[in-house]
Amino acid sequence: MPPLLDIQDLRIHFHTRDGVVRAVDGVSLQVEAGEVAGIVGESGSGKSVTAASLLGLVPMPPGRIAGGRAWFDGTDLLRLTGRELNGYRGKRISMIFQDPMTSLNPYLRISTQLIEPLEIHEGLRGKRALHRAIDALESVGIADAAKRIHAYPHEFSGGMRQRVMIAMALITKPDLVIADEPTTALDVTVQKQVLEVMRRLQRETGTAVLFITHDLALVHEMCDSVTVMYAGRVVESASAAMLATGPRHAYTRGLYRSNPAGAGKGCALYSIPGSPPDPARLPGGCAFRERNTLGDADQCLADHRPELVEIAPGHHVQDCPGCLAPSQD
Amino acid sequence: MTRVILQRLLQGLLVLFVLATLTFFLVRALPYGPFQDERAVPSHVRERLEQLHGYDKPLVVQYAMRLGNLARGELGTSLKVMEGREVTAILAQAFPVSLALGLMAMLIAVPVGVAAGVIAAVRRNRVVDYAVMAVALLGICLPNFVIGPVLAELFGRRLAWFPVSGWEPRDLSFMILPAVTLGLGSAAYLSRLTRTGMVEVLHQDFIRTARAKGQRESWVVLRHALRGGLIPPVAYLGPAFAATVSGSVVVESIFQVPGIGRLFIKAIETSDEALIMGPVLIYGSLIVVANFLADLVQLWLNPRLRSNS
Amino acid sequence: MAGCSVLTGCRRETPVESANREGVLLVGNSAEPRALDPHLVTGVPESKILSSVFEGLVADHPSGDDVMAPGVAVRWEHDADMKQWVFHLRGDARWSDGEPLTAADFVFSYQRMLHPSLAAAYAPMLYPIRNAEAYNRDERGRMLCGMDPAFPLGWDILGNANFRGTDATSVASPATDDDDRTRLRREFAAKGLDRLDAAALRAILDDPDLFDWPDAVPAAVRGIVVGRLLAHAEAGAPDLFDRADVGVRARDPHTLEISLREPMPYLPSVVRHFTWYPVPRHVVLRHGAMTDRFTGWSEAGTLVGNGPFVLNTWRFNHFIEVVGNPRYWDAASVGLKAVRFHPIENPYTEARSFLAGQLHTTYTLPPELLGRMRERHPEFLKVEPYVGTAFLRLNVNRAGLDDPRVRCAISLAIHREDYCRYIYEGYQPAQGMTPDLASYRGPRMLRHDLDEARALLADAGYPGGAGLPSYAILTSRPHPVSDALQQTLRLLGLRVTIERKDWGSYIAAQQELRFDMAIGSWIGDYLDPTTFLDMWTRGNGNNNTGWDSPAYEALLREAALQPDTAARFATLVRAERILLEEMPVVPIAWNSRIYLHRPEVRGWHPLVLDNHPWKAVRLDP
Amino acid sequence: MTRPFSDPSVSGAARSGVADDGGRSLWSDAVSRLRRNRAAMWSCTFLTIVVLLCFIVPFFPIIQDPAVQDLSGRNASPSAGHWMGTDHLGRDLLARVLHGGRISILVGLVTTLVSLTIGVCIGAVAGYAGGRIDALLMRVVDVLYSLPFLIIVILFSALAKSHTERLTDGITALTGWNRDAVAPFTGLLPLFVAIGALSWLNLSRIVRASVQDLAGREFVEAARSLGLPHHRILFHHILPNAVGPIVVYATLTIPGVMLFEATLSFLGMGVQPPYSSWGVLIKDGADRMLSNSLLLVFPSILFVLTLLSLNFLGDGLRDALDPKSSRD
Repeated sequence: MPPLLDIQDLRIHFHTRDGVVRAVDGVSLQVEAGEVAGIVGESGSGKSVTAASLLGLVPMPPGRIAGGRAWFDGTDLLRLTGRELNGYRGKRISMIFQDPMTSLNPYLRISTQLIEPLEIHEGLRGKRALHRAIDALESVGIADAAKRIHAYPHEFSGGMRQRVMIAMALITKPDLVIADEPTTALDVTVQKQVLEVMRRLQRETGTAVLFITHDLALVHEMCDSVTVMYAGRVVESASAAMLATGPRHAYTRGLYRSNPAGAGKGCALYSIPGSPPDPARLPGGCAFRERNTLGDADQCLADHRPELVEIAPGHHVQDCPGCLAPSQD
Repeated sequence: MTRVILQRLLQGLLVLFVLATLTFFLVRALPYGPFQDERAVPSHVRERLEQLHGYDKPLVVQYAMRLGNLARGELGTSLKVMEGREVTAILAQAFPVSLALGLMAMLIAVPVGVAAGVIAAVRRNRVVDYAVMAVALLGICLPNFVIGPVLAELFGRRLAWFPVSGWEPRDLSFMILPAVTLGLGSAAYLSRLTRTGMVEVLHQDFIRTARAKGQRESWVVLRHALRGGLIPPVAYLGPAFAATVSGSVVVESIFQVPGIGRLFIKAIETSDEALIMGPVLIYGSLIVVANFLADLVQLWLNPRLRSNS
Repeated sequence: MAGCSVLTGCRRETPVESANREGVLLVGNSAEPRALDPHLVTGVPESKILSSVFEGLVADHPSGDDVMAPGVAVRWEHDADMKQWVFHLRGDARWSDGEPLTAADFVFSYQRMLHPSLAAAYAPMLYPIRNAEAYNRDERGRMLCGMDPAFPLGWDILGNANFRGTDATSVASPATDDDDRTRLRREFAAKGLDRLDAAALRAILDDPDLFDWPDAVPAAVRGIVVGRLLAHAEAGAPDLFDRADVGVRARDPHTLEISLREPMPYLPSVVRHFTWYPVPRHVVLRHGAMTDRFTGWSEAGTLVGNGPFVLNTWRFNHFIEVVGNPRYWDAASVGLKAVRFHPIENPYTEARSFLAGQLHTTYTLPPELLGRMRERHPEFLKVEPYVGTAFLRLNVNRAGLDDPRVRCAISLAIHREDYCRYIYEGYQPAQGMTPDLASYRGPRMLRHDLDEARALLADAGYPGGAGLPSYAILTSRPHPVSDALQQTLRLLGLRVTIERKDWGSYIAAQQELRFDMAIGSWIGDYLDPTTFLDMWTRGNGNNNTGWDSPAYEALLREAALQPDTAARFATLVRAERILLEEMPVVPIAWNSRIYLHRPEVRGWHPLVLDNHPWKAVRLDP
Repeated sequence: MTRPFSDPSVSGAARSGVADDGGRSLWSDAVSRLRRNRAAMWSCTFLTIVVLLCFIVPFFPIIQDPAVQDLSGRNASPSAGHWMGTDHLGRDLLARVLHGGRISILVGLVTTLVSLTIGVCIGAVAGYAGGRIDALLMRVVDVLYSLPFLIIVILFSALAKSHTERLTDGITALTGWNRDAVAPFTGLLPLFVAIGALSWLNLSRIVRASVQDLAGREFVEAARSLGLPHHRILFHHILPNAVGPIVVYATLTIPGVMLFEATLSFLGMGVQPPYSSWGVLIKDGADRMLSNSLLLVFPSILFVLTLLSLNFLGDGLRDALDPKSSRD
């Protein structure tokens, strides 16, 4: 059965005054129907741009699709016109954004914003649409939704607003929901509740989710498969379980090492030195060379870029010897 | 809500009081009295006139009498510009003209300004944007007493599309040139403010959310962005009306529009105190009302303000 | 407006074209009239409108300046020494509301105009009438005592008493007086007997010392004077019009007799001025007392007149429309259906409106546009001589300007032909103070000679202007003549600056002699040289030069007593010669009236007084 | 809060840029941004040229005396002798435009300074003090804000103008300078006072907003905890940070004030002869448009270009000093 979403060698470049920024530089990724696929990486690794480009939400200019395909249920999203893409947006694929405080229109009531997808895609109006919206609110756990639906966003807390975003995304029963760091802006306790709601609804509706985060713990909690991105490219991808037990790429291993939850009491915390390279001036060979302390930096490729290879069934990793070399200690 | 209205009413009265006092003493401080004339007015006649109009009483008494009359709504009689005529009668004929011109100017300025601003914001950094902004900048920098005569010369005399001066209440063609001259400055300001407001809003996250819902671009702009984008220009509506009202003083003299602006200038030249006081109070109350309306629209636009006001 | 809609913007019918069809004359009239009561206004724009709704004893002639056309009076005659005039009124004269117009209306009008409590600014225009001035200035002492033949003391002596009030500070007060008496004494002296109220008069009657009298007035006479004044005050200051025996009387409903204080052969020309128009007695009194100011009788809808037209609409600052008056005695010869006066102050806007087809005739034309109009639209341009002179007033009290030689040097330095070619475009170089009026030709004494001017200056002790202070030319609006004069006087070595003041301060500064030089002009009221010469007499409100010459005033008085016009003009020429030799005021140019005028307006001829009778005007495109 | 992804380049480049050549103060950062703004740079050069032309060149013989009249050479078209031709009195138009420019710019600058000082003080005190004082000051501003601005200024200048004579005498008596030196300034004083006294309203609101915002910041509490007196905190810590909006507003006030002076001159209430300003020249030009349109064209072009460049400079400064708010 072909995957629901099949991204092949996606390349998105931004033409700015400081030169061409290759934010997404050859990303391939598959999401099966009903699967929760995770994308993890530091900020600036291109994970959000990848997600946004699927729905054409990257402003062109300065952005430009430099190459690649994004097959979704048989059609390449990248080649659709604005009008055709609108048919998919909010109907077949919907998105949940990071900051609930700014993602809802402060000047419109919650009801209006919830009903809008129904108006656009199902031509529903008035009473019937309102009931669907109230049901959606109740499904995300908002008490006496019937009264509160007519309130304005500023009358809701951060957590409740994110629930509204979730309700809005699921109200048209899409096939795929892209969640771009949905809980990063929330404090921990509320984060738990929102993730709980997402997991419950995902199971009930069987919707595929593309979960984007920089928090490794979350990935393992939510996702079936994980793709690690660095400097606009995929460095490693595998099922969640495989990755947890045997990360091979130096960057992935570094991520796991620097996760505070994993470290025992009293021993020094490890963090990957330096910061990600400037996407406008990417190095020729392996992008992780300067920061590779867990592998063997000298062996990192310098002349050509490493490619993804399948070292085990369902487990791909960049074939850079330096990064694959085991750590000395 | 009523508390706000009451508070605004009080402030309005305070404004009118300040205006009345300021005008009274400023005019009285002018060195030449209203009773001088081109031909020498015999001294016994001037004494009689001063006695008749209470100019011989001490200043404070005159001021108190003046405030008393104003409180009762009597604006007094003009002493020079239209000697002996009740100011209320003069203004009754002149004020509707100025109001019509002012409203016509705003009717031209607001839609044109806002539309230009929205188009410029949507087509940001493209030819349309630069063109609109350049015209807007010109509109701000060109004084109305240059635009007026140029328009009059071009459209009035050469092309004879519109009359060059004068006024026919029911005939719109007389209003076009003065209203355009008067409204151009405000239209320019409004377009710049709308553009800034719209650009600001179009960058907000909820616009991206709206697009993610599959909403058509035109709806995204008009339904989602416009309400937020209008806040800066609406804040300017009050001062825009004030500028239009003040500007009418100049435009009315260029196009011979029989409004209170022209009356005001003539009254100043002859220190005709009652006829200065009338327009000043009218201008003042118009501006107080305009500011209040602008705030109401602001409240309607922005629910966040409504909840805590 | 008929014709295509505004949006398509195709060529619309201009107001002039539709007005031609309807027989309506569109007149640019400069300023919005302040009122339409002939007794309370002074401006030229008002006079234009008043001459359409009222008609005086004598009417203007469409083409002859000095032709006295019959008005309300069919004919008039005078006695040998031209002091007693009799006007025979038209039997069928009617007001526009049908009421008969009689001599009583004229007597009422002149009494109202002269009445002290009406405070009419233009009352002095009627001073030629016998005792008019005494009545207008409410000189009670003179009227109650001076004019009473049986009074024990002649006015020649009694008249020196302090009736009109003196400068309070100059009143000496004996040491013995306590504060109250000093204050009272000063107050009474400041007001003068004529203006004292009953209480003050009673106080003086009880304590004569409170008021200073000249010694020539015996105590008994003082008592009688104060007694009469007290009786008059206690009777509520009744009207003294009859007591003053003012020289105007209605012999019968259709015969008006006017007695003058001195012979005036040019009275018919003077009575054409709007201050001599009759006002409808019954309408004025219906709206209030005779002396109530601005009672609304002269508003649209209530104004009743006796002219060829009647007031129909008055929209402030927009237009005034007068329509034909069916009850006018000469209604048949009126060629227009209506006249519409547009108050357009800005001359450039007025020119633009005319060229855009919105006016038949304009009030004026900006000088800069004269050249262009001569090239482009000669058929519209009108340049006609006008009864006015532009001049430079000099303050003779100022150092340097007190010397006639310096003043004459200034006059010689001005090249009047150049000024008329570049600044006062269309005007005639002035050859004297009085322009050529009817048969009067003033002394031709003004010429340009820079060397003689410099010689005169040196002769006066200021070689090359050395020793003269710097002067300021006062002007009310930025007119190029002040810049030109600045440069001309600089050639003489005089340091001159320009000082512009707004209208009110400009007038006040001249009246209080707080200036060095001032740009000024004067428009004559009637067709006689005295309108230009009388003003330079001592104490005249429009003199403002601080100059006076007994010889000059003697000649004026002598001329006033000469019935024969030719002899009178000769005396006036001698008087003007003195004026131009002393040169307190430097005439620069004789006005021309420059305006735009459509050829289809007929019955409109050049007139020096520019008082075109509206009834003679026709429109045939 | 990460920046909306629409402009990813900024986060990467900016951070790395800062790291390598040591810290760059806010000012040098702003200046470099300003230098990149072509429109602002062109405006700067144009403004310096105009100021040089108006203030320095007239002292050199190449420009003729604006007061000299040549009645025969009236309304001459531009020629070698008169680059801009002559006006209706034969005076050299170029000289008059430059002299007029000097007064217009002078009026613009001085009046803006007057309104700046008043606006900044009242805004700062209101913003910093807060509470009743702030409420009171802002009510005053609201009341003044709804006055018919042009009307009051006309009254003010009519009054001040008629008393300048006494003022000039007073000053000459007091200081002993000769009258001709004092006259121009007292002549223009009513304009400075009239416009300046009423044009600080917007600025006071802007300053109040930024001071209020800054006053809430931690570094102010830190300063207060060190026991610094209020005025020191206000003028040494808060105001320098608020200088961004102030400078921006100042550059945008100058054109507004110059436009205002021109309107007053049009109504005959502004600059009085023998001094002239662009406003006076434009009015004369507009009146005489039928006979010689150049009288309107040249002063208008110079006046509008100056206003345009001031506006561009203002926008450029705002973008440079306050990048977040106006990224467009």
